[in-house]
Amino acid sequence: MTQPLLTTKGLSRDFGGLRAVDKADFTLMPGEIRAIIGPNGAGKTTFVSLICGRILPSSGAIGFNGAEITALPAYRRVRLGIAYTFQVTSVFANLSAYDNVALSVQRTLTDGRSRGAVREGAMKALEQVGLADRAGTPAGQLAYGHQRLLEVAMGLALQPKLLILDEPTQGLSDGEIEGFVALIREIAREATVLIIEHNMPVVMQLAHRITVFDAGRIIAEGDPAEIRTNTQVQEAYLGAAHG
Amino acid sequence: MAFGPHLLLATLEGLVTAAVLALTALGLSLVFGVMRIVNVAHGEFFMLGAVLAWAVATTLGAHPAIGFVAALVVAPLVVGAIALLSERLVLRRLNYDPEATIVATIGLLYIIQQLALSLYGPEARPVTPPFNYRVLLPWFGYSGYKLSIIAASGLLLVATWLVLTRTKIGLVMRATQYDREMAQAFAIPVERVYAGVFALGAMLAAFAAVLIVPISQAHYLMGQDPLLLSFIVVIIGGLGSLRGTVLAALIIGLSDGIVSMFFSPTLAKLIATLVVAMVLVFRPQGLFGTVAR
Amino acid sequence: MTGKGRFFDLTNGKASRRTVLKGLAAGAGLAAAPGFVRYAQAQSSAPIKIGFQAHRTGIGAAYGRWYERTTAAAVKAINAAGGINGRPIEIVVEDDGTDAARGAEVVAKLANQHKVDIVYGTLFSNVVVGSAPTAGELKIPYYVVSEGYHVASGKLNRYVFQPGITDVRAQVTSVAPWIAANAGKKVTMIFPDYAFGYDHRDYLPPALQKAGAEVVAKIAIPPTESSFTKYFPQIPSETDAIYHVMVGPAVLTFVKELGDFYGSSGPKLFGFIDSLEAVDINSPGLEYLDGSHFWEGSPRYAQADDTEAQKAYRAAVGIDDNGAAVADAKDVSTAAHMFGCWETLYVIKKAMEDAGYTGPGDRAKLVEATEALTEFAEGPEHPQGKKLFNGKIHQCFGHQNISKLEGGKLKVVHKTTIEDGMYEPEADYTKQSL
Amino acid sequence: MTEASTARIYGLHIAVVAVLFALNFLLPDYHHGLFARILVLATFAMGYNLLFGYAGLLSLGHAMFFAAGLYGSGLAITNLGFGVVAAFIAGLGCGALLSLIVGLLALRTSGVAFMIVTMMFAQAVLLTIVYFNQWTGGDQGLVLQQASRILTVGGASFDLTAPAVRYLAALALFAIVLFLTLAIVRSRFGRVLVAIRENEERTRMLGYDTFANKLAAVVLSGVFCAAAGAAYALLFGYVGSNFASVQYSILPLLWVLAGGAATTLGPVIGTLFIYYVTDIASSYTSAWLLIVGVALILLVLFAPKGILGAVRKRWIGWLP
Repeated sequence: MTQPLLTTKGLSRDFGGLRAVDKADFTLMPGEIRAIIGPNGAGKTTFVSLICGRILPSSGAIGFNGAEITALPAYRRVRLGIAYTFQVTSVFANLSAYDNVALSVQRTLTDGRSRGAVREGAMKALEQVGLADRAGTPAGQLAYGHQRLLEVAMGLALQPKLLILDEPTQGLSDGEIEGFVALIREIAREATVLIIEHNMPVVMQLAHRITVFDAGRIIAEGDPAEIRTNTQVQEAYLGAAHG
Repeated sequence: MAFGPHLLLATLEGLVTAAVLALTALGLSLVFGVMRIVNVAHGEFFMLGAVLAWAVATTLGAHPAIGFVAALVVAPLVVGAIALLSERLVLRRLNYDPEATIVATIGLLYIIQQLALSLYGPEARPVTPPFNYRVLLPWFGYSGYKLSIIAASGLLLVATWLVLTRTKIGLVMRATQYDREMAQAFAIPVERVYAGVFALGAMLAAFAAVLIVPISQAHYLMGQDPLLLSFIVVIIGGLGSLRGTVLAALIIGLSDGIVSMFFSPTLAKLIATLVVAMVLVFRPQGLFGTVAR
Repeated sequence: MTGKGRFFDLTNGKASRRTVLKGLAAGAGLAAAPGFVRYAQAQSSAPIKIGFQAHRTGIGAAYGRWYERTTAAAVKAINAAGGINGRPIEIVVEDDGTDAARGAEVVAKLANQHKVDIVYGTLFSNVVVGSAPTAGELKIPYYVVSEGYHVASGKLNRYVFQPGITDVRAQVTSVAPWIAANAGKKVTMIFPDYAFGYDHRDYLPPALQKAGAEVVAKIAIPPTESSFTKYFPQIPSETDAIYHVMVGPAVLTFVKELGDFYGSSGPKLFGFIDSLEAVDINSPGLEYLDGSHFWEGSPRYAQADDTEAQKAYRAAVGIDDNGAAVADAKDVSTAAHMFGCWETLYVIKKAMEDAGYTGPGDRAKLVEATEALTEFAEGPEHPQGKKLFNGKIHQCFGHQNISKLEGGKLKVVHKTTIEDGMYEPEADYTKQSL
Repeated sequence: MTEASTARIYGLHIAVVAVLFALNFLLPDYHHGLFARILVLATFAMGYNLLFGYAGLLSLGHAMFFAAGLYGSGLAITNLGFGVVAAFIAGLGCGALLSLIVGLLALRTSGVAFMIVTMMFAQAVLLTIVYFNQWTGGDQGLVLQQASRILTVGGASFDLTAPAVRYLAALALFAIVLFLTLAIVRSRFGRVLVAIRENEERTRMLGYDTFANKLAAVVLSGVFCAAAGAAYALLFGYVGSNFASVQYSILPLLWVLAGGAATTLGPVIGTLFIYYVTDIASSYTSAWLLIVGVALILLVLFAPKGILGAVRKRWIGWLP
């Protein structure tokens, strides 16, 4: 049996008196497309933020690719191969699309290495998301959908082992979503994908497995068919909808 | 002097410094907290308040107490009007862009300083305190007026706190501080709030200056030090936190007073500066947790 | 405010316009290679241009204003009597903002752009020290009226002179015996922690010791301090006299707080009037100074035994018997220092006439002629009194006054001899090349 | 970046330096001397711009780095008898050390807190200079004698007090720092600094150690400013505590904002602009502060991104 790519054990995080993530045990196998779903405020974004190191856990442990990364700063995790794309688009608006992606490809003296063909890597990522013809455009002037794609390209250009996408289809048109789903499938051939998503059709099309969060806890996990029929999940969603 | 009385004196001096600081920082805290701009000319509004206090007291020529009370009313009003004018003419047109505001307020600083120099002159001029009373302790004497500044500062702080927490104006200001866009969405006239806050901040500075001028003097370059110290107080205290502002003023005032007991004056200043800098370095979020950005 | 500085404003305005026209002409021709711009002002009737490095803004502005007025009065008097070698003096004023860096630029601007013959008039010692290298490099004589012990110390260069005012080291040395005899044997010094204070810190203790007294504590107050009470406990209780030289706008606070602290039971006070120049001695808060003593270079208040020269000088500068502007009794002068401007201009006149000065080409001759001076007699040109001049250290020495504050006026109670302040010279500028 | 734009950019910068070189022979004496001073202070402004303009860190304490170079080289000459080159290096060393310490501490904060902390460290440096006045001369400062300001390289010696030598030395320093700045901002490191300025969190999530990058920027900026300070001491012969005061922390900010933050040539243009407005105004009226104040407000109203920022926006988009 292959090693899991990512594991969390008893992972928790408190904000003041509020427990945003509560003893999450989680395992992700290489090559998977995993979706995380759950009502608003269920702790999904906090959970992936703990994984990528944007915030540090109150307790628990995280392992990645066989190594313990619980206390590792975020930038070190990125270098190990965990890429995160933001929920709210946060491209560098004043830099060109090319420069945005080039930042992912390059490293500097203070950042471990200084080699490799930046141009080649950056253009490859832009081509993959279909933005090669807009390389020179300032990112802030791109259409919203294109900014989302640029965001993904920045993640891709890091050549991650694990790509975490936080609500990537939010605000996209139906046509754009279709292209997006195809793009994710293509990415998944080389990287493991962890995706937080509200759009259920997208989740059902893409995900090999689905993890469901509610009130900071993992309440269910399984393939799309199992989750669809899980009563606890239905309750969580209905309860949230009514609460 | 024995240690006990020396400590008492240092503490009293620290308290007066803290009271003065809290007052001068109050206006800055509002402007800085609500508008998120660095008003480099804030110290000049303070200076204007002191200079106007001298002008009012001298023009009236009546009993010092009358001149003083008149100055307490007139100086803040004039300074507030000047601030309002500069907000309308300059800051609003800059859309409160942080960097542009710094340059513009440096320009304002030069203009106000030059006007004070040309119209008021380069001399330091005193204003007679409304009353002269020397508190006689067994070991040393102390100015009664200085003690009254502590009380006045306390009163003003409480009044500001009440306005901020108990009135609609305060609510509107806090809402604007919290989230400008959101405030706009709730139909709060953000531009008018900004203009009002800017004028109010300047008025508080002027008011503080009138209180302080009897124990220092009016001089056209007096604005710089209060400005720098106020910034320090506001940052250490945490943005928009009145409690924090008061506590930070106390820390800075008392450390300044008590450190001066043990070292030669310049070394004491040096150490007190580093102590406060370290507080900021190791509690960058301020004492009350509001992140200053 | 009538008449104040009008003379200057006109002069200055004229000079500026001319400069601008010159600049335009030079720009248009673009033949402005450095060699071409240097034309000598050869005509014998052309004015002698004296560049005045003035503190119009910044912390020295209160002094600067009176330095300008005294200069204007002296220039008027000199020109009315035929000028220097038959040529009138023209003053070109540039503001240095009381800033050392700007000071150096101003010296260069006066020398290279305004083409002045010499530079003159600086007070604040940081500006003097900051400007001196530039004056030395441009080889332009630089006559300061600063009283700091910087020229005489030999730290500057051969082009810098202080011929119109006694330096602080000599002042301090000459008043020390009086302090020891009259104020007390145990003295605590309170002084600003910057250059002006250091001259006091370094030269009072040895002078007092020679006179049989001692300094029991030295309290240096950091710059920009605005409250002083917290330092008063550092004054030893055995102190007989407090020697204070608090300079800066905070002096009133200092006196007020001292009064609150001690009440009527404190040590005696001896101060340098520098702190209270341009400040009305009867200001609220200064009551505590009543009965205390001050050093004064030249007395602020008219004295019963004033010479005719002193009276004429006061009238020419426009100060009344209380040392305030004739036109505005609230506008108090810096009488203890500004006489130095008057006297320095007369020294310049004398040196230029001795040197047969005709233009910038004679600057080296002017330096040597100034160094050759030895003595200035009391009279209309030197109303403060007789001076001895040491050409090796470029410094003059004169009488000092000790005045008592009583009845709202400063009355001179003791006049030191010139010899009281003399010290062994530590330098010899004449050995430097020109 | 295309090859053509690279050539264009370097061409422009070489042309600027060439014009400044030609001015050595054309300027009248006074302006010649003033330009030498401005070139040194523009170097100070470029150092400031690297941190403020590119990395987006607003410091109000850069006077301390200038002062570190100034006193480092000045005291090395007066107290240790160093030669010109050794003294200059001593100045750089002091700047590097101070900026490393300040960076390590101050970078724990951000935004306005960073501004205040740097200001307070600068205040501490100023008080240190005053406290050790036996060596530093306090506010009055020190004069470096002409004899100690002669640069000997190989067999040749250059008197740094001679106007042309001084101008060319100032220009050499300016040109070196200008091209270093240009190389930095066009490098990967420069791109990372801009990214940090634009969005630090995002930059971190691309795998960058933003703290280390910012620290590198603080140290580079500190060393550039110290180089300007050391050059000031050696070229103009005066070392004084005025240069450590808060005024000299605000000035580079003003020069950079006036010229255009995050432009390579903005600092020198801003320094020239402010210097000449001040100089011309002060020869017309004693109320020159008023004119400077009005000029600043007009500038910020009509060119809020500075002179070069406005030029870049309207006409020449490729300006670095």
